[in-house]
Amino acid sequence: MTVELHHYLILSSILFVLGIIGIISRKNSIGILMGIELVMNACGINFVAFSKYIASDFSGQIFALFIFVIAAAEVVVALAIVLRIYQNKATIDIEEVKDLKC
Amino acid sequence: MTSYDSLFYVFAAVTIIPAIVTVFHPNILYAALSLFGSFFGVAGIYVLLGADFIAATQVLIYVGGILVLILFAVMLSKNIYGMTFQDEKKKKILPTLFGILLLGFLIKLITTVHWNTTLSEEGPLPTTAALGNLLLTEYLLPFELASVLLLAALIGAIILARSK
Amino acid sequence: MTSLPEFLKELFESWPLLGILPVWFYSIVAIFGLLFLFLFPFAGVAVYVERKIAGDIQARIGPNVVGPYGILQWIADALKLLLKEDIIPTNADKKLFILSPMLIFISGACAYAVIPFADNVILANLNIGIFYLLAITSMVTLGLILGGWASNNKWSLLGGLRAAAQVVSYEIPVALSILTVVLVTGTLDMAQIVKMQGPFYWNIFHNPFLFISACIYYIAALAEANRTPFDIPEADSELVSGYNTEYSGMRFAIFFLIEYAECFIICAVATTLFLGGWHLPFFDLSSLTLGLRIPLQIMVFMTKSILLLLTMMWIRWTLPRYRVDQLMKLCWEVFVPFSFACLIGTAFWMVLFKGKGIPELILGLFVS
Amino acid sequence: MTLPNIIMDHLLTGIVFLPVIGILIILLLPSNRPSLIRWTSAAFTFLPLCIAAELFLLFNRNEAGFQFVEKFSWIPTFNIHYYIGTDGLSITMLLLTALLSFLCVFASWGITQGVKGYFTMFLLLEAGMMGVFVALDFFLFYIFWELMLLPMYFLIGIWGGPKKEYAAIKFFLYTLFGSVLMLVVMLAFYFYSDPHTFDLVELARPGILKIKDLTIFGLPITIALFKKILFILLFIGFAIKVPIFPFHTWLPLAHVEAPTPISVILAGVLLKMGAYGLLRISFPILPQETYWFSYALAILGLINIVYGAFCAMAQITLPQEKGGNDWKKLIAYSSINHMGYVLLGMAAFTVEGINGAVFQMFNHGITTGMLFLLVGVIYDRVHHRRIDGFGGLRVKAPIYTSIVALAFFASLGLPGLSSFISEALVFLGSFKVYPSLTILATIGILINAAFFLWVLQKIFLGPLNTTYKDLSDINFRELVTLVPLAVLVIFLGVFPMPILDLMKITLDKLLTVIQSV
Amino acid sequence: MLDPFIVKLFPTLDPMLVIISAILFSPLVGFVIQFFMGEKLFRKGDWVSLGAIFISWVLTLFLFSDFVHSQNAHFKWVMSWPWIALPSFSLGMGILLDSTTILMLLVITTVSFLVHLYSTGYMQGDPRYSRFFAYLSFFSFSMIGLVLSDNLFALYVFWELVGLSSYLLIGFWFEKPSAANASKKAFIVTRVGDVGMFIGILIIFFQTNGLLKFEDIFSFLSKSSFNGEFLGLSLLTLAGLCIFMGAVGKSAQFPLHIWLPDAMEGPTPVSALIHAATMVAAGVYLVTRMFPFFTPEALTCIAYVGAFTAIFSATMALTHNDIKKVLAYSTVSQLGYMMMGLGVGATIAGFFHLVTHAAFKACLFLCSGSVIHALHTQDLREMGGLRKKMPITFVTMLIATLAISGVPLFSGFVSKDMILGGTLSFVSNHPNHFLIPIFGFSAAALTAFYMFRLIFMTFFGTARDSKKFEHAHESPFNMTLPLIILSLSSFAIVFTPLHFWIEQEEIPENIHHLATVLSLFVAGSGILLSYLMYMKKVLNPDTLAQRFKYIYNTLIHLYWIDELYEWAILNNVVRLNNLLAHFDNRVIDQVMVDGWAPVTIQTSRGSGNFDNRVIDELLVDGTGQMVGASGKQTVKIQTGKVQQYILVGLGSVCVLLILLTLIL
Repeated sequence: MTVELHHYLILSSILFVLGIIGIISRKNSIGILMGIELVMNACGINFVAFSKYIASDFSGQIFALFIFVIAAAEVVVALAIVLRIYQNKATIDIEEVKDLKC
Repeated sequence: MTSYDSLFYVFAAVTIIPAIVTVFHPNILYAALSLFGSFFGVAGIYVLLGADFIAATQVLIYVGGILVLILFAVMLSKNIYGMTFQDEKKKKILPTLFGILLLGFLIKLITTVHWNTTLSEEGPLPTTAALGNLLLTEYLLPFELASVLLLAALIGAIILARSK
Repeated sequence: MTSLPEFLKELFESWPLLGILPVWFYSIVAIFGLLFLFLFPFAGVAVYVERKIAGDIQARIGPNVVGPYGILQWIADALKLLLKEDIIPTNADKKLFILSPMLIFISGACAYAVIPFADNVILANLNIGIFYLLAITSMVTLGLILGGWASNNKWSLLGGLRAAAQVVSYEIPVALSILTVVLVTGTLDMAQIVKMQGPFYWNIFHNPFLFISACIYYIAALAEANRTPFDIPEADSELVSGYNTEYSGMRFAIFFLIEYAECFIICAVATTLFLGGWHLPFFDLSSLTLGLRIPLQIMVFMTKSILLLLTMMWIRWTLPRYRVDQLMKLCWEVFVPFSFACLIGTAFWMVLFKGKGIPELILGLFVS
Repeated sequence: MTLPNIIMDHLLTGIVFLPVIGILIILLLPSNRPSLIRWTSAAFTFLPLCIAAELFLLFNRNEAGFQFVEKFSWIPTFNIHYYIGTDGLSITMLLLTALLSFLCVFASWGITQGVKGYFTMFLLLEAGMMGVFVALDFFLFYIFWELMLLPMYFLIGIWGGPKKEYAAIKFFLYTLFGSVLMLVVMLAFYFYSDPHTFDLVELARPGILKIKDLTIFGLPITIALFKKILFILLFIGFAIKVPIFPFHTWLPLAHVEAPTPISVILAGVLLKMGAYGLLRISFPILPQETYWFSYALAILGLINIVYGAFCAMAQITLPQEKGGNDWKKLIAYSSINHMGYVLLGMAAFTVEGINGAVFQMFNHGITTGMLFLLVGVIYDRVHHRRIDGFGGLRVKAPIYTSIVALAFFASLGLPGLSSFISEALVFLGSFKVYPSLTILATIGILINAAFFLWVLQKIFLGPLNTTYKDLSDINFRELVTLVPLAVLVIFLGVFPMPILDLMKITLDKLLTVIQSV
Repeated sequence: MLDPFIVKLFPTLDPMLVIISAILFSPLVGFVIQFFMGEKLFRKGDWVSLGAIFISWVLTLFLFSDFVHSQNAHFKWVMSWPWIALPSFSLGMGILLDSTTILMLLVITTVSFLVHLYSTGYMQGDPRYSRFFAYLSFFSFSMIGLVLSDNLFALYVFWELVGLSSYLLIGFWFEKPSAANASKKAFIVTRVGDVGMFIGILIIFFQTNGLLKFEDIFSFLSKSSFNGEFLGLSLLTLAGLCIFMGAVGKSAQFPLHIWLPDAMEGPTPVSALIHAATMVAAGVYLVTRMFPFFTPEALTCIAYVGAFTAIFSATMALTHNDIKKVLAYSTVSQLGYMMMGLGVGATIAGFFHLVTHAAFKACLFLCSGSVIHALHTQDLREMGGLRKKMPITFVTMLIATLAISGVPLFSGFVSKDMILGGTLSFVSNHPNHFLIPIFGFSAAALTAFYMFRLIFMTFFGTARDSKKFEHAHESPFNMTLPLIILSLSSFAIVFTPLHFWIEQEEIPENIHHLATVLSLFVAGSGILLSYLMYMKKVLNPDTLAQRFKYIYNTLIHLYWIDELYEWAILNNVVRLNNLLAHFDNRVIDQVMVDGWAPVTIQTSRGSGNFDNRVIDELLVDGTGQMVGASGKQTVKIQTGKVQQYILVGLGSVCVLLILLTLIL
């Protein structure tokens, strides 16, 4: 069974679903963040795989690069927020942070 | 099963197994560490897909940057001198069920769709220069936007994280 | 342009028996050759040399008991470390405690894959060579944090975190100054970069910005490798010995080894990128025969690198240590803006002078 | 199209929008670096000055129509164009605006509160002024006209004197009232022109306004009456800006309360806009009505001359409690007097008169600019402007006194200085048509001389008031703002042709339009 | 004489033009240099101004000698350039050089040069020494320009510039409030005349359709005339009177004479140059220049004004004790003479009197300056017996006094005689104007009287203030030299080269003789009277003053003219402008403009209440409250837990997918 496009796609969807599960199930906000990273990686795999198998050019790789950029930006800001929350509330439990709930 | 295929399965395993640990391990530090394996595996997948530059970037950014940051955050946001990184027990059954359901649909979708693949049988190309050209011509605007985004994130993070 | 295994295979093509061996065999040979013939002994010798230099600078003799002039001291040390009991603290996270030196060793050793010692003498001739090097060395950070944390010792953890912060920060000026070189050469391939420089046109003299870049690279890389005066993570007056406080025996030896290996990588990269690699000015080595050429090129390369390494040691024993905030300030307020300026300046230079460097321009005056 | 071509083809756009670019840059600058902001705005007022100089050199003196025209469709639904250009009438005003704006930046050096906001507003004001002078589309004209109002309001209301809020509100409401009238006329022009247009050049074409008899509130209005109503509405709109008696009372107040450079701009440029509007819009579009109204215009001019002069003199004779004794107010009233000459010259419809009027607009900008700058100089040092609170300052500040004397003599129309030429031209022109009014107007000259010399004596001559024995003379920065104007005053007094050359053909054409009625 | 030399220097230019420009512009250059860098130059730069005026003077002398050699009284040289050129309108700037101009130039440059020279001594040590010379140069420039102008407009320009320099020089010691006041007064009063002149120019411009050149105006008049009438006067007469008004202002004729005595607040050299010799004579020059323009009515009016001024100010000079003021009134009186001469048609006589008067009056002023310099007082009552102490000053002043009094052999005699002869011949034609010669002769008598009163009180008798007398000394050479030169030129013999020019004036022989005899008689009686009163003390002036107390008071108060003006004009103007200012503040601003504010406020209050109560609270807020109430109920499903939201979202996606698969 040679490796084809759908192998990569399945791999990426597994990664994606794992990420989603992480996002939903983790109480720790950093854990949620890790889930998001997994989802992004899954996207990256998809893009590069499509780029190779369908588009036959480098556009997919470019998008993968942009995903890195976005991931980096996102993680930096998110972690800054997490640290801020931790400084203010001494916890990073996502369910403890509900000040804006009316 | 060619060596390419076997390498794929190796890297897939290297990707998926740490990812599972990441999601389900109660210790957040271990979860973060296993993310390392997952990222590395994805880098390997990229290499298999002929995207060497992307692979190196994956390692550089995810392993050298994001992962380190996450570790930092983990350590700074918990009592770092104790070994208590245990996450409180939480019901993970329902999310997992949902996830498996979703996965099932996805796999069904992937396998049923006929992918119009046109695989050029050339070896890995020198991608760097091509990517650079694309970034500065066709994707110039997104590229610039991305740099603005990064700058904004940088400043925002500094302002957020700076103690008053 | 071939890599060392392919080169070896080509070399032994016509030999009986050896000629039929596959490339991966030669790869393994090359890797192990590099590890055992170069890396391990080199660290030892470097330790000895450093101790000797320290002695000279501090007006004392240094190691002088084992062997003539204490020349065998490093072997004794190595043996001692290898034979010592391997202690893992009780409350340490054992898995991570073991994993950490491994990670560091892997990333340190992997970096050697793209060092061009001579024409064709390069383990893996990647076309993203220098980028790969950057990526792979960034993994060291992970090892440091893990080692620091896993020791379950506050000094170790602090050291690890400091190291990580420092390495992550200083990666930026390093990467930027490398980028200026890439801007000039137009390739990421290490061997290609060396080839481009030729006997005369060393990158460091290409334009004034590159000269500044070279200086920034060297200093920032010192900081990235946690060398004095930037050795905050292992500042013995504050943190005992930083992240490797709890390590002993073999694992400690690995930390030690990799530190010196990294130092050498920094110098080798500096040589490759800025100082013309294996090229000798006024003398084109590539015109020589193979047997003469390769050893000579390796010698030239090593001489340049080791001179830089000696400078490093000299710096280590003369300059005092920075404070943490000063260190960060230096990085973000001096090195990063300057390296950006150099990047932009070089870009303008490339446009204005059509990519020609100063030596080329001067030469162009005479040879029109 | 090469870069120089682009610049050369859009000189007027440049002169209008360079200050706007300056605003953007200033907004990006940190507000704790005032000198950086100041120099930036100096640069962005210097560039329009360069363009103005370029225009001055390139301007074709033998061409009556518009030059450097740029026309693009802007809001096609209503046939509105971005239509700008300059002719002999507006180029003089452009030169004046560019010069005064540049010099006023240096006069603004003393502003230390809210520097960033100040210069933002200042540059916006400059853009608005330039826009008014180049706009050839009524809609565009109106927009720039209103655009100018806003920064002025803030400049007076924030950086002004003790009664700044009152002054700013009054200025704003008063001029807004005028603008509303102008808006009505603009819409009337649009709807009664066929095809509907805001284009001032088109509107000036005879017969384009096809007005039918109509009824308003049940009253039948004939064409002629309607056009007269339009003219009067428009006239009031501009009269407020000039200002023409009895719409002038905002002026002394606003001038007195505004900070020095803003007074300069207000008197030097904004007052000209009313007269400019009359010449640009009322005269060519409604020539018959202009002619019908000309005698009233001349009488108003006479009133402005005499009344302004007397009110200015009252500043010396009236004590402070009764609203007198203010040097700056005196100059403000003298502005009313000087604008009276403009009106008188305009109303005469003779070559000398109209050329004199426009030249007087230019000269008044320069001399009044000087006067306000000079008041600012002394106000910065002693923080009051009471005329009887000085005395003998000539001893301590000889250079300052010389320049004040020059400005005063220029204002009272001493030959050899620029205002004389314009006033003489106005009188020569208007005497042909309104001899008696002109002779009455000469009272204004006398009173002018009387109060200027009186002030000069009260402030500078006589024994030194010992309160000011440590007074310092004018400094280099202030000299920089004044010397160019002083040189211009003398130069134009001796060689007026460089400016008159610019406008004579255009004004001649305008005259033929009105005289043909 | 100079022409060949100048042709060599400037081959392309008209040599005359070069000379005239040099005459005109060298003082201007001197002014500019002095003004901007005078303080820094050697000797504060007085040599710059002196040199500049010296150049003008020398060149003028060359012109003059050419003129004398030519023996052509109708010499004329013209040149003009366009200045302001508009479509169908143009103004020119030009030069007109004829005998009048040359004589004026000679007077101006000579006196100016001598005054410059004198000032180097007189103004020594003044803090604004260089500025003084700058102003002097500027004055010389504008005065030269005035006489060179070939049209009315240019003349007006320089006319005003002359006024400016007069203003600056009168107020030179501006620290004294009286000087500051005087300068302002001078400027404004002359400006009243100037405005009249400007109106005259306007009338001429309008009537001739834009002709302002003297020649053009005259040739226009020879062909046609002005049409129009105003208050019973023909427009031409009116225009002439308007132009004459300028002369009245500048030459301090009644009723605008009040500024000249006050102008004595300026430094004495200034009084000599501007307020005796040159600027005040500009009015006379103007009338001379425009002479053909004046209608007989206008000329008669001029004659009356001149005659009245002559006698009027001569009476004022009788009682005054300020040496300079006496001279000032004498100047006004003499200017009246000239006007009178011009008015009766004796143009050459009037103008010739200008020339001679310039010399001796300048000399008198400079002498008085020398006395003031020595005594530091201007009061005649503090002087006396200076004859021995200041011999040169005494002799020169005596010569000048003899000249002004009309003693034979001196220049004043000749010119005055001609004027008086002119008046007599005028009366012989128009007997009803008999008042003119009567005024003339009595003024001559009074002149002789008060001038000798001055001499006697200053130089004879005993010192009244011994302390000041002790200090007195003769002035230095650079001050006495001009005195000597000017006194020499007070001799009639100096003017013999001008014989050919003077002889244009034709006065019938018999009338001339009558005039000579009469004038000798009145001059002699005046001198005698003053000798009796102030030398021999036969008649005591104090008792006379006591007896004619009202007349004396009137004279001392100068006929209360200043007070009259202040009461009638100044106060009313002040009252008027205060009234207008009140009107402006109260009526226009507060009522008409600000009055709208209460109206607007009330309206807005009403509409605001409606807005608040009905529209805002009821309609708008009511809607808001409704929405808020419903929102309170719906908000409960928002738990604030992000993951719950995602879970719900994911769940619904799954449900959706299930449904999809079931359907498809």
